[in-house]
Amino acid sequence: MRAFVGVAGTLLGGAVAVALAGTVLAHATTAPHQLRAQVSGTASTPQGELPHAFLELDTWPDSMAGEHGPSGGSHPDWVSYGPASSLSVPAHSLVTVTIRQYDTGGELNNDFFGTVRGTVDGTATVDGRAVTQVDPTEVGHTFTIHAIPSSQDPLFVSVPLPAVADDAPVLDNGYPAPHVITFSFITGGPGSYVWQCEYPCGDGTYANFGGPMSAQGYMEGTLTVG
Amino acid sequence: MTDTLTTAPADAPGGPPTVPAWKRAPIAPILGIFVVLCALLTPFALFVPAHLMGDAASAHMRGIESTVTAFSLASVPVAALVWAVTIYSIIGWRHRGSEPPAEEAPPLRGNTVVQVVWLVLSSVLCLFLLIWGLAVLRPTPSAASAGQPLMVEVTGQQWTWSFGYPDNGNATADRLVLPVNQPVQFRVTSKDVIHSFWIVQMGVKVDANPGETTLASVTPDRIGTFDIRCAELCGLYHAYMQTTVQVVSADQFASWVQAQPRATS
Amino acid sequence: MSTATVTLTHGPEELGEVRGRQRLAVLLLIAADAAFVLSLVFTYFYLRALDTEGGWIPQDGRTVGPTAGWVIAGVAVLSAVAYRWGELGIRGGRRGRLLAGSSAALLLVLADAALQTIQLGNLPMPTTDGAYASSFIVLAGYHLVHLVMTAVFGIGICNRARLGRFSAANHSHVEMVGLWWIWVAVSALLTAFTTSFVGT
Amino acid sequence: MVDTAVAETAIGREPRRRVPRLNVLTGVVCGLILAGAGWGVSSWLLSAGDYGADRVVSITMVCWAVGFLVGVGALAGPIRWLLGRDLSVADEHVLAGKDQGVGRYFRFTTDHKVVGVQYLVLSMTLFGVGGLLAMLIRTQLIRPGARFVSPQTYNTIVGMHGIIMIIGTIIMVSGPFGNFILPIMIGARDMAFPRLNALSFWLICAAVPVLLATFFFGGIPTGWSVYAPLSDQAPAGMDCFLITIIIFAISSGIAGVNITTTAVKMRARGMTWTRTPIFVFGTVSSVALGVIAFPMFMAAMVLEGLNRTTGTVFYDAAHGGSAWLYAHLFWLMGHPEVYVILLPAFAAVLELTPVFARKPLFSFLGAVTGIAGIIGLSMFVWAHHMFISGWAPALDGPFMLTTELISIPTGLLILVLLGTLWRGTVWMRLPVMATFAMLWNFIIGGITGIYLSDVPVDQAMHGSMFVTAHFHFTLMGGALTGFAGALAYWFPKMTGRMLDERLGMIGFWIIQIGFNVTFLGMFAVGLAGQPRRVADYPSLFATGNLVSSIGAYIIGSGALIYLYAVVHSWRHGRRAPGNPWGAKTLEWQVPTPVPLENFTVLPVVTSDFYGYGEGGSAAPTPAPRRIAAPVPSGAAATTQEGGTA
Repeated sequence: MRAFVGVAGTLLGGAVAVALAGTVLAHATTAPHQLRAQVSGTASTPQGELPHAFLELDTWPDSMAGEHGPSGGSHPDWVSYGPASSLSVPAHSLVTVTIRQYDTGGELNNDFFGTVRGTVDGTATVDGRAVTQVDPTEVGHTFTIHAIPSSQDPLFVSVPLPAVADDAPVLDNGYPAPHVITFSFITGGPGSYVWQCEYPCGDGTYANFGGPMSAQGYMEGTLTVG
Repeated sequence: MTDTLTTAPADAPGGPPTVPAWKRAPIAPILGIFVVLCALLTPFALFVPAHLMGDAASAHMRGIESTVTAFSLASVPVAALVWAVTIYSIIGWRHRGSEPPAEEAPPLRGNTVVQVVWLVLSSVLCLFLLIWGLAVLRPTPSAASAGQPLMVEVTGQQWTWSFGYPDNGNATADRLVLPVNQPVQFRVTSKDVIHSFWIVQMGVKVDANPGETTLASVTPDRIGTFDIRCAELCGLYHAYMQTTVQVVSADQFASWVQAQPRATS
Repeated sequence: MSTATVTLTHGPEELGEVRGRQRLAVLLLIAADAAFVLSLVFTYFYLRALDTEGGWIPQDGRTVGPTAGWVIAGVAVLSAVAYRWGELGIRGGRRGRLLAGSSAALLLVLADAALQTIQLGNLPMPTTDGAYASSFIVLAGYHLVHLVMTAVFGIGICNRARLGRFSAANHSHVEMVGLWWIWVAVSALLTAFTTSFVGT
Repeated sequence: MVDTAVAETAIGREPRRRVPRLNVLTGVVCGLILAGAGWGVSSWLLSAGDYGADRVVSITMVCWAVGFLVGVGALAGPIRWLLGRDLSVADEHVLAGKDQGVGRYFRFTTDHKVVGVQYLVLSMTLFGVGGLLAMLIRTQLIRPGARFVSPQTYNTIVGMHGIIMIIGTIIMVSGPFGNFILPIMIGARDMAFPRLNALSFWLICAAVPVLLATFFFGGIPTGWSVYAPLSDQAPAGMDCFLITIIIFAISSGIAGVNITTTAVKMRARGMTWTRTPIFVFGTVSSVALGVIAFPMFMAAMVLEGLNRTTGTVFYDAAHGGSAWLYAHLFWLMGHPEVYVILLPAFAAVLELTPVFARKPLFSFLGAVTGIAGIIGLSMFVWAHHMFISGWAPALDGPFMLTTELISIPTGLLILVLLGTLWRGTVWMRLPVMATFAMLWNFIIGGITGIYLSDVPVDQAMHGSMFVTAHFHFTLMGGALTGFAGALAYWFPKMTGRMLDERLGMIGFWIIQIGFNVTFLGMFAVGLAGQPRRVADYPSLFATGNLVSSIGAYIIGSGALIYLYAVVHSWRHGRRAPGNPWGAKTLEWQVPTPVPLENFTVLPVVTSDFYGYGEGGSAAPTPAPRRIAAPVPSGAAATTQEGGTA
């Protein structure tokens, strides 16, 4: 009997330890909130009449704006997407994303990401002008969606966001006047995807892909279609 | 292999002398277990690994699958022998109780014949493995003589693959499309850390190293969609560094590659 | 039973036995250190042979000549010789000679460390440019680490020699440090040899 | 050379002031103080620079380790040697923990038996932490698309699970049993260098908090193999990892030198090499291999640390470095290291099997040859980890050969086990269960290893879950199982109590069943093409992963039951007689608990220890034949002042 109680107690203790550690670790990195695309009306697309969803994002040269709070969280000097990194869009819809790009930039280490890919008719609109590619030496960030090929529908979208010139006028909020990039893509069935930046913007680390480039909530996040 | 074990000195009286050695315990029951295990393991070795590995999409992958099957079959008797003795020792030679058993067992301190046979057999198995491996590794003459292979540049970057077709006007794509029955040579490199370019169903795997270009070649021979995965932990989104390869007819490939964006440089 | 009992006195362990143990242990430690040094040598030659993207030599082409390395190795060898001279002295019971030899050796090691520091402080190439610079720095830097360790042992031996702790019959610590000293000299020569190969 | 052995001029001096009663608490306090000072100074001076964060973290961690060692009293001996004020005999006795009760387990105690128990508790603690992380990994992978933890956290968990288990398994046999049992087994009074012995343990204790700090400095995205240049990119957690490995490599080097010297030089009179127990061979060859292998690992880590803190470019291809260089240095250690883990555990099973089969070890020479063959070949197989790196395709064939050759000596060890069981009278006690489980698991691990040694098959399997399953079958199914057996076998001698067999059996077999379920599932998904170390996977692999996760929870339950059996028996178990198994090796001939210096009278060996059933020898008496006289006070002292005689 005593052995039984002891064993049961040990098993319980182990379960509690795993649960505690798991909860702590799971909560330590969960993104605070999800940004849902706003559906308004329908749009005619190559795939017929689909609901039209809108998503607005910003890319900041630091973390003072966006989801990390006004103090910038634990890494105020990291570049960051905002207002959230956990995105959600409806299935079987046309999703139009508008990104205000406040950051300067430089040369891509892979020209591949200088081309707009996966959007409706392969274009994006930069400050009102339709483009298919951006000068790979003047890219600020990219918005690149990809996924594990699985039973869910494939989705690959990559849009380069041109860099803001160093001498761009400064706005009231302290950031330079942004480039506004708009593009649309069509979602398939429900699924989970990830998105990230492919411009090496994690300064100071090897290949500039550390820091904000390797931490969810800054230059990458998740995209839930559903 | 089992028979050699009967040469162990049989100083303990077994059955009557008229019974041949292999019919006496423990040889006969161990042989029985051995046969049963072989009967169970052989179909497993024949079908299960190859089935799990899925349908191959290249001759190379078929070679790998038959290698796995062959090695599994070769190891069936080895595993069955070891496990037969193990199982029998649990059943046939057990002694329960809190007191140590008397020391009645034959004090075998080794048996030269058994050891030599064991060593020779394991060396022969080893040689078989080596020769088989080298034979599969040898480049197939058909691939070499099939003319100019299609060149594909594969670039790993955290955490996506990108593909370039230098022979087709520098077309670029985020997923791979290949013409069927056409030898392909991959020139694999990385922009940052080590990735590993793995086409699962074609048995192609080579690391994408920064600063180096590594080569791999294959001739896909089945139309369909197959998986490309990164096989070397490469950071945050390593799990998501996956895409597909579509093997299509030569005509479809030609029209597809025409439609792809060109490299900017 | 498989053991027989004898009335071995639970007495002092023989000096020779203890010395044998220490000797084996020091040799093993040297083997471990040699594995480390050889890893660095391997690093040097491997990167030199690969010359990835022509990045072995720094972009402005400036490198360290081999002469300084051999001078530094030479001083290390001299100090090992001086130590050995002192060690042979105590073998004959001459404590004064041990003190003189080990002090001279210690001074030479400190001088060598100074030379090595000066060399590392005045490199013609930046540390972040080229695999050559990195491989050179780590080899030379580890020689400096060796010298510091040797200096610590040397201080101990000098101090104990001063206090008269060693005799002709009992000087195993002197021998053990002597083995290490010789290895440091050998590894200095190895370093000088390795860094003599500059170009690809 | 800075050790106790001979206090050369201890004569005629007053007994000195006792060594201060430092313990683990003063160590922690001193470590924290020095770490704080290091952090303050370094962040004041360096944090603005290019590699600021890495420099500050590295310096802080080194300061902690040094402070901890100073505080725990590890440096007292060397400093007094430098000053020429050697420890007196009385000091040595205090250091050895004479008459100190439980407190000696929390001090820098030189008695090899104390160090052995310390190692045992440490390795089991590491298994606890590593196992907890394994549970989290399997929880994440229960189903595809699970977002239990973020990929970043997941990668850190995978890497930490790996390195904690690697460290835990490296020390699990040669630490506890190599320290506690081996010196008694060879008839010695202590290790060759008792202070180095304690130092090797406390170095690991200094390293463990550094390792755990990894979690708080951004983790490691690299797995335990920390491949460069991914490690160049990692957050400051990587610095903690590097410092840990450097400290651990020093510790293993010291322990290896110590154990090797003890076994080579301190065997009892008459214990020739052919009379030396096989466990001694296994342990010594393992730790001696480590002496050569770990410095290379350390070199790889030092170079990486320099990359991160000073901007050198060893692994940076853009500046003439090479990622392959890291792979070479790492695997030059990495493959011998698996034998460092495996051999002592295998040797422990070889040691206990004759005891329970009541038969001599079948082919002692074969066992020694097998161990020697594995050791010899293990230095020449590293490049099979690099078959697909594109490093040198022309060398694939030769390395395929060496790798396959290593199955021959390994097979010899299997033959030795089988031959020992052959027609024995197998006494079904808990320790010998490890023999059966190992024969099952290790065959699977070995055969799957042969697939991986084949270059074409490796093109399909490398970096997949198949590899993960394979090395768990060898390291967990083989080595950890051997550890469980060794623990059950030597538990009565180490703790003075019998291990609860009923609970032990239940726990042991639940672990084995769960283990096979887990990793057979993993073989399946590996064959189907699931990469290892992934935080998420396509739904194709859902079934296999679910099976693996269920199996993992079964292992967890079994491990907890086994743990309870150990802890409970340690406190409340039945008192053990001196020789409960009727074994013949020397450690069972001394009383339990073992007195401070093991033997009052040193034994002389006249035959080997496997003479079961030979020459009509009577059943061994459970009690030791020689009654050890109480240690006369002061008698032990004479060992320490040989030089003065």
